[in-house]
Amino acid sequence: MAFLDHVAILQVAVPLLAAPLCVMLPGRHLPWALTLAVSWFTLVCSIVLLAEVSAGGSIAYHLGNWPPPIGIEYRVDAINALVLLVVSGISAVALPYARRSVEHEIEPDRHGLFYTAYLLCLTGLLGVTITGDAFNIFVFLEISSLSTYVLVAAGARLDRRALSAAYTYLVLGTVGATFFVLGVGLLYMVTGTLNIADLAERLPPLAESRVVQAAFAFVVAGMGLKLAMFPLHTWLPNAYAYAPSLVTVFLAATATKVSVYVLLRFVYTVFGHEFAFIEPVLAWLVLPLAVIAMLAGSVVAIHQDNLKRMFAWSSIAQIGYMMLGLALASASGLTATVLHLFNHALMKGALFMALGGVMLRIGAVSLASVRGLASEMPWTFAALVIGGLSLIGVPGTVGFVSKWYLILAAIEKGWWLLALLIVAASLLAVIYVWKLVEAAYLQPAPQDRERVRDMPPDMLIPLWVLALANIWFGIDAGLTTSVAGTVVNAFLGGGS
Amino acid sequence: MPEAITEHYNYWLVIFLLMAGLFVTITSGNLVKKIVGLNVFQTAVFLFYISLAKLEGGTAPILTGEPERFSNPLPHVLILTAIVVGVATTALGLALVVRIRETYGSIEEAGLQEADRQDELRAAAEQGR
Amino acid sequence: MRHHLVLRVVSKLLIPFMLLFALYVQFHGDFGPGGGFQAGVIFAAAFILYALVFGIDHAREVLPEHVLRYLVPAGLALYTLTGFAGIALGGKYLDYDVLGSTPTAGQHLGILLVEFGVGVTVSAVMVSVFFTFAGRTRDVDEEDW
Amino acid sequence: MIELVQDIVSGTLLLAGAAFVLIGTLGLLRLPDFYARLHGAGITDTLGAELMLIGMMVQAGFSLVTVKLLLISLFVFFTSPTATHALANAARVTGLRPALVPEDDIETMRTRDD
Amino acid sequence: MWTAAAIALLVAMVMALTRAFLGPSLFDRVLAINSFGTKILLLIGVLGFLTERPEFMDIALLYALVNFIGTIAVLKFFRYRNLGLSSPAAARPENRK
Amino acid sequence: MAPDMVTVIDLVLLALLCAAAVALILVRQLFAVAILAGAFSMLSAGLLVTLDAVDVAFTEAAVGAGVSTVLLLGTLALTQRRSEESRRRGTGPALLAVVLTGGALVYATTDMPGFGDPEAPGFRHVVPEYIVGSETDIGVPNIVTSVLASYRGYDTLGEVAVIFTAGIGVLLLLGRRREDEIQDEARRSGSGDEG
Repeated sequence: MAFLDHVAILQVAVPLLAAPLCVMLPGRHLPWALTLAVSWFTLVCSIVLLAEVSAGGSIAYHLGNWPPPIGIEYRVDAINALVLLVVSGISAVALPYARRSVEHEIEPDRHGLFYTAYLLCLTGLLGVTITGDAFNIFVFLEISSLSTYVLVAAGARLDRRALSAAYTYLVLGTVGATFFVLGVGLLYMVTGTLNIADLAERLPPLAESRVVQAAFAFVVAGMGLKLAMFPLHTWLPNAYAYAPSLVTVFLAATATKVSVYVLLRFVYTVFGHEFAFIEPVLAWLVLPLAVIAMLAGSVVAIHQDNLKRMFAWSSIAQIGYMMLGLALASASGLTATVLHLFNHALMKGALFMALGGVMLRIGAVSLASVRGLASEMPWTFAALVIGGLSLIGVPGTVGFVSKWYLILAAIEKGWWLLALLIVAASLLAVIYVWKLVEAAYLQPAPQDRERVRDMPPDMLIPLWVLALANIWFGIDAGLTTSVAGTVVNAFLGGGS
Repeated sequence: MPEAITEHYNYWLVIFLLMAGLFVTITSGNLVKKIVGLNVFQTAVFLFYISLAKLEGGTAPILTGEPERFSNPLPHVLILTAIVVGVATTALGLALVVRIRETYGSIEEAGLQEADRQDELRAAAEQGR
Repeated sequence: MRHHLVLRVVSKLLIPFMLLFALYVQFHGDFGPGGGFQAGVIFAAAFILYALVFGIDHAREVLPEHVLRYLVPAGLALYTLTGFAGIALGGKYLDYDVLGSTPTAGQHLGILLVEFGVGVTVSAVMVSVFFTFAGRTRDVDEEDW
Repeated sequence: MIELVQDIVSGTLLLAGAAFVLIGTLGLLRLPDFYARLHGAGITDTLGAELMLIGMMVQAGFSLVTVKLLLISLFVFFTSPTATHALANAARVTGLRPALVPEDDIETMRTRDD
Repeated sequence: MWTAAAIALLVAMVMALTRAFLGPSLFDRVLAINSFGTKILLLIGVLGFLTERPEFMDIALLYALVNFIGTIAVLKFFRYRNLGLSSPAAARPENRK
Repeated sequence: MAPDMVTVIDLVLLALLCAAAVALILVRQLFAVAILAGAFSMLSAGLLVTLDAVDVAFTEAAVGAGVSTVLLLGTLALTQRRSEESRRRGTGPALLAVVLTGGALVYATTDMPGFGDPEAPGFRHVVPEYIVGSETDIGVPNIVTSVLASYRGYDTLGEVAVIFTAGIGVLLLLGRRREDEIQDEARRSGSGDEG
């Protein structure tokens, strides 16, 4: 069997096969090793896929050999190849890091189950990203969501609030998914198809239909819940704050990105942003909400004491940036969204990894508890600072690139105020990152805390891989912008 | 107008059901009841799908040899999948409720929020030392 | 439920029929309503009834947890592997045509395997979920009642 | 001819069953307390249901459907009374008091049984 | 004929559901729901004949077999406040685990 | 005559479902909630039969009668029976969200194909191929089975994965632990609570 012919399906089917195997594995190390191997395998797959589609073409894979509208099809183009790369890449980097962190945070006899849930989450996210079928998105979204609830709840060993966070997430996530299904059902009702490409072909004549309008509303609301779009974000801060470190790293870097991707896919491929009713929705609803998210998320983040929560709120603000780019519906705006999707994964991955290390060493991640810690864990905090700078958008980091495009998009439209607001939100980020830096570098360590060592190398290396990626892709943005360019062309050029 | 009623009565009742389910999910203060509300909400969506699959004068999509008009089998398949997802969510949600009851001693949302707030305060106090 | 003679007798009578019915649903799904999922649930329901009437410890003896631990993933693994079999035999993932000598025979075999996988995982999950819920006791707080 | 007889017989059975179901459920709704309502439910579950099922069997003639109906009626015949019995038992053990029986009589019932 | 039977069943279902809602005791609710299950079973049977697809009897058969479980679970729940144990003695803390 | 009766049954069952849903809003006792959920499931199974979705009805019946109620009761046994039903918080925004949802759907109904309309796109596109293909390609009389297991077999694979996830999740959350683990946790939470 030719590997290349089947990469698209192997990408999802291999982790899916690994999940049941993982439950049967005894001990703590074997499940981890299997998960690690599978993650790297998916990374290889997504690199192959990205290489194949980066020329601008797309790969289709017909499951069960049924032609598309009849069967389910996998379709990979530049945007989902990029998201696949983000998901599998973060997973591949996070897993070497995971071993110690999970050993510290999860009961020893639950590791097999924990890694199984993790594999299922990975499968779900990859499956959502790669599929070309609207209902299949729902199924895999639920695989990833259910496993996410479990993974978040696994943090209850250290803090019981993980349970209530997981519960809230479960209720809101299920409402979101059900809205999404309802939207897909409405679309099916008027088109008779579930295939995304087929939908895109059959929808334009129906643009006036109220059913299509309602379908759009439900898809946006459903995905809005899943991606924590302001004001549907209430589940996110606690879920990220009390989940085990590995889970926070993985989720913060990937889960919301996949939902953003689905929204992009629906707004730009399925509906097409030229639909008469979509433009006002983007301009008058999504855009203001995105701006509020940007500012409010940052302001709330400033007032947080728990660092994981601080960065969780900052995630809400960052999702605001992505939604802003989406709502601007211009070439530079979309470029910014696509870039930020990639870049935010890098920064949040690095930041939460560093915090996971702090958690491992001192068992808490509050501002007060990290006082003076930078001298004891220099490498960890150096990476943390790089991530923070990237979050602010300092030139030379990835954060700068995406914000640059965003501001460009605002100026192109002549909306100077919006550009100013983007800058203002970045300045707010300076405040909370500074609070962290001040505590870690400038304040003395509390007397009663024992001195700790820096993170072990197997955790530091993944952290620094991400931190350096933040700088690398900030200086040489060629690869990401070229992919983003292809995406934007596909969305805005051929989207009619 | 009567035309519109006879054509869509089914959908309207389903919509009412959906609203009732969503209302219970959002407003109920009890965690178990919230899950039941979620179930009602999902069932309404399932019924919506099945309603759109119904064909006037059609029968269940099982071939019997004679040519017949069948209701649309595709939504049936989708909803089979969705029901399974619903059951899975319910089971997981209830398991979470049990754990919450064991750790918090309450299954009321208000009690939970109160406990979370207490946790927060205690954590803050601990840091302030 | 030691004193419920009637209940025990009727349950003993009923359970074999439920299991039979589950098998019927599992393999008759091609012709009538039903299939792997429904069969799995009915099978699990029979087990749940057994556990309810005769106590969960007895039920655990019939279907020990370490067996369940393998049954839960086995069905899913069977399903995925059926998919891979399609690739191995030169088709696409989940392509049943290549499984048999003729496409229709392949389809039949594929559907049979897949439905069986669904049935196994569903029944094992349902039973183990019930065991987990029912096997967990808590101190009975009188004021809650 | 046979069909006519079939129709008449099954129709009669069905309607009789339906009448019993109605009466029984009316009892379930209107009777004063749980123990009295048990009787109403009993009529529905056994007499009403069985008659209706037999009516259906007559209608179906000799086929797989009849076999299934026969099984259904068998199961209903066994499970419904069992469930009702178990329920009544549980109610009594839990101490649910009949509305129409004086307090003293219940006490004597208790002491005699336990 | 089928129509009359169906109407009778629907009316009976309304009454049973009312009882289930009104209670007052929990046993009333369980009783009502148990008999409600029987009515649904009969209705599905009648529907099969009404639409001339009597092979849907499988669903009725399923209800005949499975409906019982809910009631037993309720009962067990009441007597022992637990679904798993076989006797109340086992619920005492010292006998657990 | 006969189809009309089916319509009547359909309407009555739907009305009963709505009544049950309203009852669910009103009822405070958790046990009654569980019972109503059972009734709800049975009603929807009956409704699904009238809508020709026998496979779905079968599933709903099996799940509702066999598993859901038992699970719900199991949860109540482990938690508590009576809902204290705290003061309803934020009914205003909730009502707004619910009305918006309902409003969007009612708005959409005005452009929907009629109920049972054979001209609806669902019957014109893709599905005819399933109906023919089920006989010629697959040879399975139950079209739902052939779509479920073959045409859209991949969705079903996802479905099994979902149920598997739930099983794993429940085990991870509630699974029995070895004795030393429980003690370990007790020590941990004990020190955490006093701090």
